[in-house]
Amino acid sequence: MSWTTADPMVSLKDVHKSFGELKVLNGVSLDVMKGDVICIIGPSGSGKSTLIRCINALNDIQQGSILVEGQEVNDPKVDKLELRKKVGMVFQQYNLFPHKTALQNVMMAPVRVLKQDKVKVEEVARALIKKVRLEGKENAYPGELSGGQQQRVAIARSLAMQPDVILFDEVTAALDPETVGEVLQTIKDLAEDGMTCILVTHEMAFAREVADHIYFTDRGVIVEHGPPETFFQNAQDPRTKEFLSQIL
Amino acid sequence: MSWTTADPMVSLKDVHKSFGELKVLNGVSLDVMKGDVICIIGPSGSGKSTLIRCINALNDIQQGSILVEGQEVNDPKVDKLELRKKVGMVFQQYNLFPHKTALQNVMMAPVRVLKQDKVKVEEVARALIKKVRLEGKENAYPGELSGGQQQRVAIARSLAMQPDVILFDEVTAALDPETVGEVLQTIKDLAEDGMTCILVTHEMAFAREVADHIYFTDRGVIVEHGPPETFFQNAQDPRTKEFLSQIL
Amino acid sequence: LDTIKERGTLIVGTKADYKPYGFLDTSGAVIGIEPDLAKDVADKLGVDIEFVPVVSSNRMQFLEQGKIDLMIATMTDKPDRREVVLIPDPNYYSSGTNVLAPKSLGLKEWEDLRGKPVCGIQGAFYNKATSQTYGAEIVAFKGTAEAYSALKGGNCAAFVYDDSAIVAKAAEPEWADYEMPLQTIDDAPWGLAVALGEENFAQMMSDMIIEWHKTGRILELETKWGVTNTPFAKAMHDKYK
Amino acid sequence: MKYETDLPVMLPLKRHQSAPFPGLKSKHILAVALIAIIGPCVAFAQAPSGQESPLTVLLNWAPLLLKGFIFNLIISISAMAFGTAIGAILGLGQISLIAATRHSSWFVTQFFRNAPWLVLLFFAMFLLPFEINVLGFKIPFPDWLKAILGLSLPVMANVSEIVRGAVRSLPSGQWEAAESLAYTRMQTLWLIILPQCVKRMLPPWMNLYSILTMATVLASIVGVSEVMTLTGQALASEGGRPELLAPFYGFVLLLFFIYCYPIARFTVWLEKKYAVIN
Amino acid sequence: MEMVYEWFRTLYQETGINLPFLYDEYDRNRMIDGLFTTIKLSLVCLFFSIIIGVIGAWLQGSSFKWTRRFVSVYIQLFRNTPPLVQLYFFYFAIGTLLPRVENDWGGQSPIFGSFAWAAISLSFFAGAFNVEIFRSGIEAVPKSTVEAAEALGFSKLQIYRDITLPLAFRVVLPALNNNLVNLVKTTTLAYAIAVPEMLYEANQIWSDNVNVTEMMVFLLLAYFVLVGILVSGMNRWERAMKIPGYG
Ligand SMILES: Nc1ncnc2c1ncn2[C@@H]1O[C@H](COP(=O)(O)OP(=O)(O)OP(=O)(O)O)[C@@H](O)[C@H]1O
Ligand SMILES: Nc1ncnc2c1ncn2[C@@H]1O[C@H](COP(=O)(O)OP(=O)(O)OP(=O)(O)O)[C@@H](O)[C@H]1O
Ligand SMILES: [Mg+2]
Ligand SMILES: [Mg+2]
Repeated sequence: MSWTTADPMVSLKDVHKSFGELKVLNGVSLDVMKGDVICIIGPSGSGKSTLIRCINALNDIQQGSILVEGQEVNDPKVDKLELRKKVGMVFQQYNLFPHKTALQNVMMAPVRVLKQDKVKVEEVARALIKKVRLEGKENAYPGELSGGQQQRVAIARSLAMQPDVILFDEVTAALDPETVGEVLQTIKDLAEDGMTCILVTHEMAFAREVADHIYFTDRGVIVEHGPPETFFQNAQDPRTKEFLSQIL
Repeated sequence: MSWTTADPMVSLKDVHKSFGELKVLNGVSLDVMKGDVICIIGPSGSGKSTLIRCINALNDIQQGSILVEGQEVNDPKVDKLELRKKVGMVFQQYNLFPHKTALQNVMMAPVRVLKQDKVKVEEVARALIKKVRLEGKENAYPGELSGGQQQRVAIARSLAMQPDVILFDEVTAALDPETVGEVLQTIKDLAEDGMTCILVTHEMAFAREVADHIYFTDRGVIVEHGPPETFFQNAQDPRTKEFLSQIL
Repeated sequence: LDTIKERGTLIVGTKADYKPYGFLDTSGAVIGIEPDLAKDVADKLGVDIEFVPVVSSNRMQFLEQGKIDLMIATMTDKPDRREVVLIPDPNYYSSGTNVLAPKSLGLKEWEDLRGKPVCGIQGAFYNKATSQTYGAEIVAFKGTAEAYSALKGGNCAAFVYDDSAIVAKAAEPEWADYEMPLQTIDDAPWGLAVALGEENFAQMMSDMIIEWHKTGRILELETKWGVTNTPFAKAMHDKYK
Repeated sequence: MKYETDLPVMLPLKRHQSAPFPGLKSKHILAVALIAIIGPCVAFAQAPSGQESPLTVLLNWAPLLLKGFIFNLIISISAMAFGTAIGAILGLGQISLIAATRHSSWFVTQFFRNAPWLVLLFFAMFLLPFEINVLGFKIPFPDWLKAILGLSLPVMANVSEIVRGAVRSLPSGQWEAAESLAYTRMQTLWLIILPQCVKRMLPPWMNLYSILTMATVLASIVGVSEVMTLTGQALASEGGRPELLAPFYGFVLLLFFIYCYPIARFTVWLEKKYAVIN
Repeated sequence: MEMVYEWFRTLYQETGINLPFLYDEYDRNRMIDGLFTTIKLSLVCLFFSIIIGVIGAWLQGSSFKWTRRFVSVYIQLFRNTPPLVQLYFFYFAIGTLLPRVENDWGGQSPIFGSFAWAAISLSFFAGAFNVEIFRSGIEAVPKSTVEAAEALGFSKLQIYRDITLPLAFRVVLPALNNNLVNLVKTTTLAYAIAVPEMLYEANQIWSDNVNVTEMMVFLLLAYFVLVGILVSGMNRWERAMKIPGYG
């Protein structure tokens, strides 16, 4: 039973996860097809970050299954490195390597992890930096870049690994309002290029514009989901309604 | 030529001050009469703090004169301690003494510096703490108080020296929005009691309400000044206009 | 001398790390040949005795300072020292410089030491001679314990030291594989000393030393502390007999 | 304008607050003591028959060595007291307003901080007179006193730096607030600054004490009768038997460990405690 | 050069200030050897103590309880006992327990001489401090930065080598430099086991020439300069290692 592009790229089935006593995910199921852009929204502490981290095996799960390209993530035997080559991740706090320039940040993983040729990687990296509109900042250190610029370098760094799917965890939450736009634009470009994206975000307008499907989580379960139009206009569940009324 | 209460309490004439190469004050003149409340506003780096620190002789000046109750501040022969007994100061960062309780913070200077009787000072100090609405917090250490509470202790500490004029340097800038109000109320009470106050602030609404006169500084000069109504409604100088348009 | 009698105690400076001439017992008391000699002096004077451990670098200053009344501390009698302290004649003991070396090394002459590491004691006057004249590489330690360990540990080929101590050492069973193979050099007498100006005391000590030689006290003590009788002690005994 | 960063890595080093010595308890000290006893046992195996076992020999000497160790402690406490007193003055000199005082205090501090302890000890040993004349009285300068002086030199320099560092570490707002309340400089220093510094100075000061205690054995090199000297003399008295070295030096190590380890634990505890409050 | 030597000889004759290592060739060679030994010993110890620090910090972060314990015991033992006694213990006690090798003068000598033992002992001593220093640096590296590397597929070792260590290193540089300066000062202890370093040679010279005062002053100055050079070098290094945009 090998995976084909017709199967879901990422598929969660009845995922349970707790930190000690605290149950964070209580049976989450969702499917993401190739090229899909899905947004996960929900109140703080509802388990969004945990969900997304589980997909990248940064957290393990207690029950259920997570398949990425048909492969079980939570299997202790699975090659985590192989998995992570397929799945990119961008964090809220950018987490660039402060001792490396923007270019080096982008180049490092392909060179070190994928053992690709340095010259070729550099070419690709420069192209990516251009793509996130940071020409001229190649040799700047993260400390010399604004938050929005850092976040775009982080996105380029993820892209350099040529992942099949990218996870974004509230990537604009730590940014000042002026630079949020730049980063969202970059993500939008990606989505339009057909990249499979899973986004956790609080930017409702953006979610509405870019998402193919929206999931609303609360207390570790998916309360409601649907395409943006129906979701925002016809929310059924009272919790969703309340949340939307606060946010919008 | 002795000073009378009809003369300005604080009088600056053509004050110049630079830090090395950097010119921070370029000829500032202003007069403050007894009982006046004046507010100094202006963009960051325009020299507001420096101005106010010069009045308290925390910085020296290169040119011009600063008179407090008719006495030249910048004269090396002047008794700085005598001057500082007349001039109180409250800082943005409260600067309470962390190893002393609120009450001790207030009592210390009168007892140690003015050599007043401890019992009487304690009475006054308790009254002052009550005045800044902190009854019951007498024995709390600064670390146990919120920012707003600390700032009010700092004000009480200044008042305990019975100064003739108090300088406030952005005393609410480091506070969270909820506690700003408490501190502003305290200052308003003071102003209403007839205390001479020189305030640096970014709280326009407050300045409008409490000030007798408003000064706008930019790049080390006073660009414009006037009573609040005219100042806020009829600003003439383009820089003032721009600043007000951004802030309001 | 009067002050000693008045005080009722004789304060003597001796070595504390120089077995068998002066060393510690487990209670911290100083014992050995020299302390025994000092006790004789105290007995003669009819006073108590107190020992102050000294090292080569401070022993003469202690005497000058009046911190000790008498110094019997393996000090080689040298003219320049006689300028600083009063050394009564005759000498009570003597030793020269020699080396302790493993028998397997087969040393024959001092020249054989050239280029080899040789243990020594820091501050000993023969270090420079050994290294400059015979080309040995001196590895100097603070005390004898370290030097003996270094020798046994093979860190040096030989240990250059006072011959009398070496004789005693080589006699011990665990040092059976070691020998004192060379001709003793720099043989020089030891002098005990009192402070300058203490003529009476010095006179008394002269008499005591002659007495010690005459009665064979030195030889007796050598035997008591496990040293084979040295030629100097024998010669002096014969001389004064 | 600094960009927001969650990278404490680039901020000044904060004392790490994790468990200082993870999982190290008194039972581990016992294990250490055990090793010190195994040492002699290993040595015992080599001891030629007919001699006392190294363990017995060590036990015979132990009381004397302990006495010597107490002497080490006396030296350390005296040198600490002395060095702290002078060092505090020197440290205050370093923050003096008078440029000459400040610079000379700084120079003295740096000079003695850069010099190795052992060299300073030699320096005191050989260059101080054996006695000094004060008003016709001869005050003798015994070796142990010189050792104390020699060891208090580096202590002084380090205390000076500790004082300066602690004063510097206080926010300048404290000085300014006091100044604006008309405190004199002296009052500011004694009432406001120094009381706050004591807490900050305590951990590095105790650390220094620990280092000093361990440095007292250096006095053996210059012939003071402390524990290492006595150990050497004891070994000499036992005829320089090589198999005795491990147990004897092991014993000295153990003595110091038992004394210094609790101090280190306490220091870390203090550091943590104050780190939370401030 | 000769003129300088002569000048110092004259200085001695006329003022009694005796600096034999400046005019006497034998003493000069001794002093120069001493200086080089001090430098060599310092460099060797610097190198190994850093290696020990890096490995120790890594082991202390390991998931095996016993390696962590072992490292802790090592640190506490070496931190809380006098380095001089450690030196004696290594040189005399451990040294004699190790196997011997045949040497060129036909005897049996230990595999390690006094220099080697001084290097070993002092490296372990300074290393114990370095482990703690590196450990605190590693803890200062944000977990999220490590996670980012993990998410990029870096292996554990790669993360330690490429991310954690370089960052930790910069954080701890001031503390590390401080410790290394102390280490250089501590090399004087090697004197006690007759490593012919500067203090030892100076001692030999003053024993032979009875010029303690001059030698003492010279020694103090020499160390002042040596340590001063080291400190300024370290400061320069600190500045060079600073990442643009931070601190
Ligand atoms: N490593 C952890 N150990 C223990 N509890 C954790 C851990 N990580 C997260 N949690 C808890 O799990 C719950 C869900 O956290 P999560 O970060 O997934 O929420 P979130 O939906 O991303 O919230 P936010 O919008 O604030 O980022 C929270 O209550 C959180 O405190
Ligand atoms: N001690 C100092 N040394 C050198 N430059 C200084 C010093 N204090 C202030 N400056 C400089 O003087 C200028 C004016 O500073 P000042 O603090 O008076 O501005 P401000 O109007 O109070 O600004 P803000 O609103 O940000 O507090 C700034 O450019 C500042 O960098
Ligand atoms: Mg989250
Ligand atoms: Mg300001």
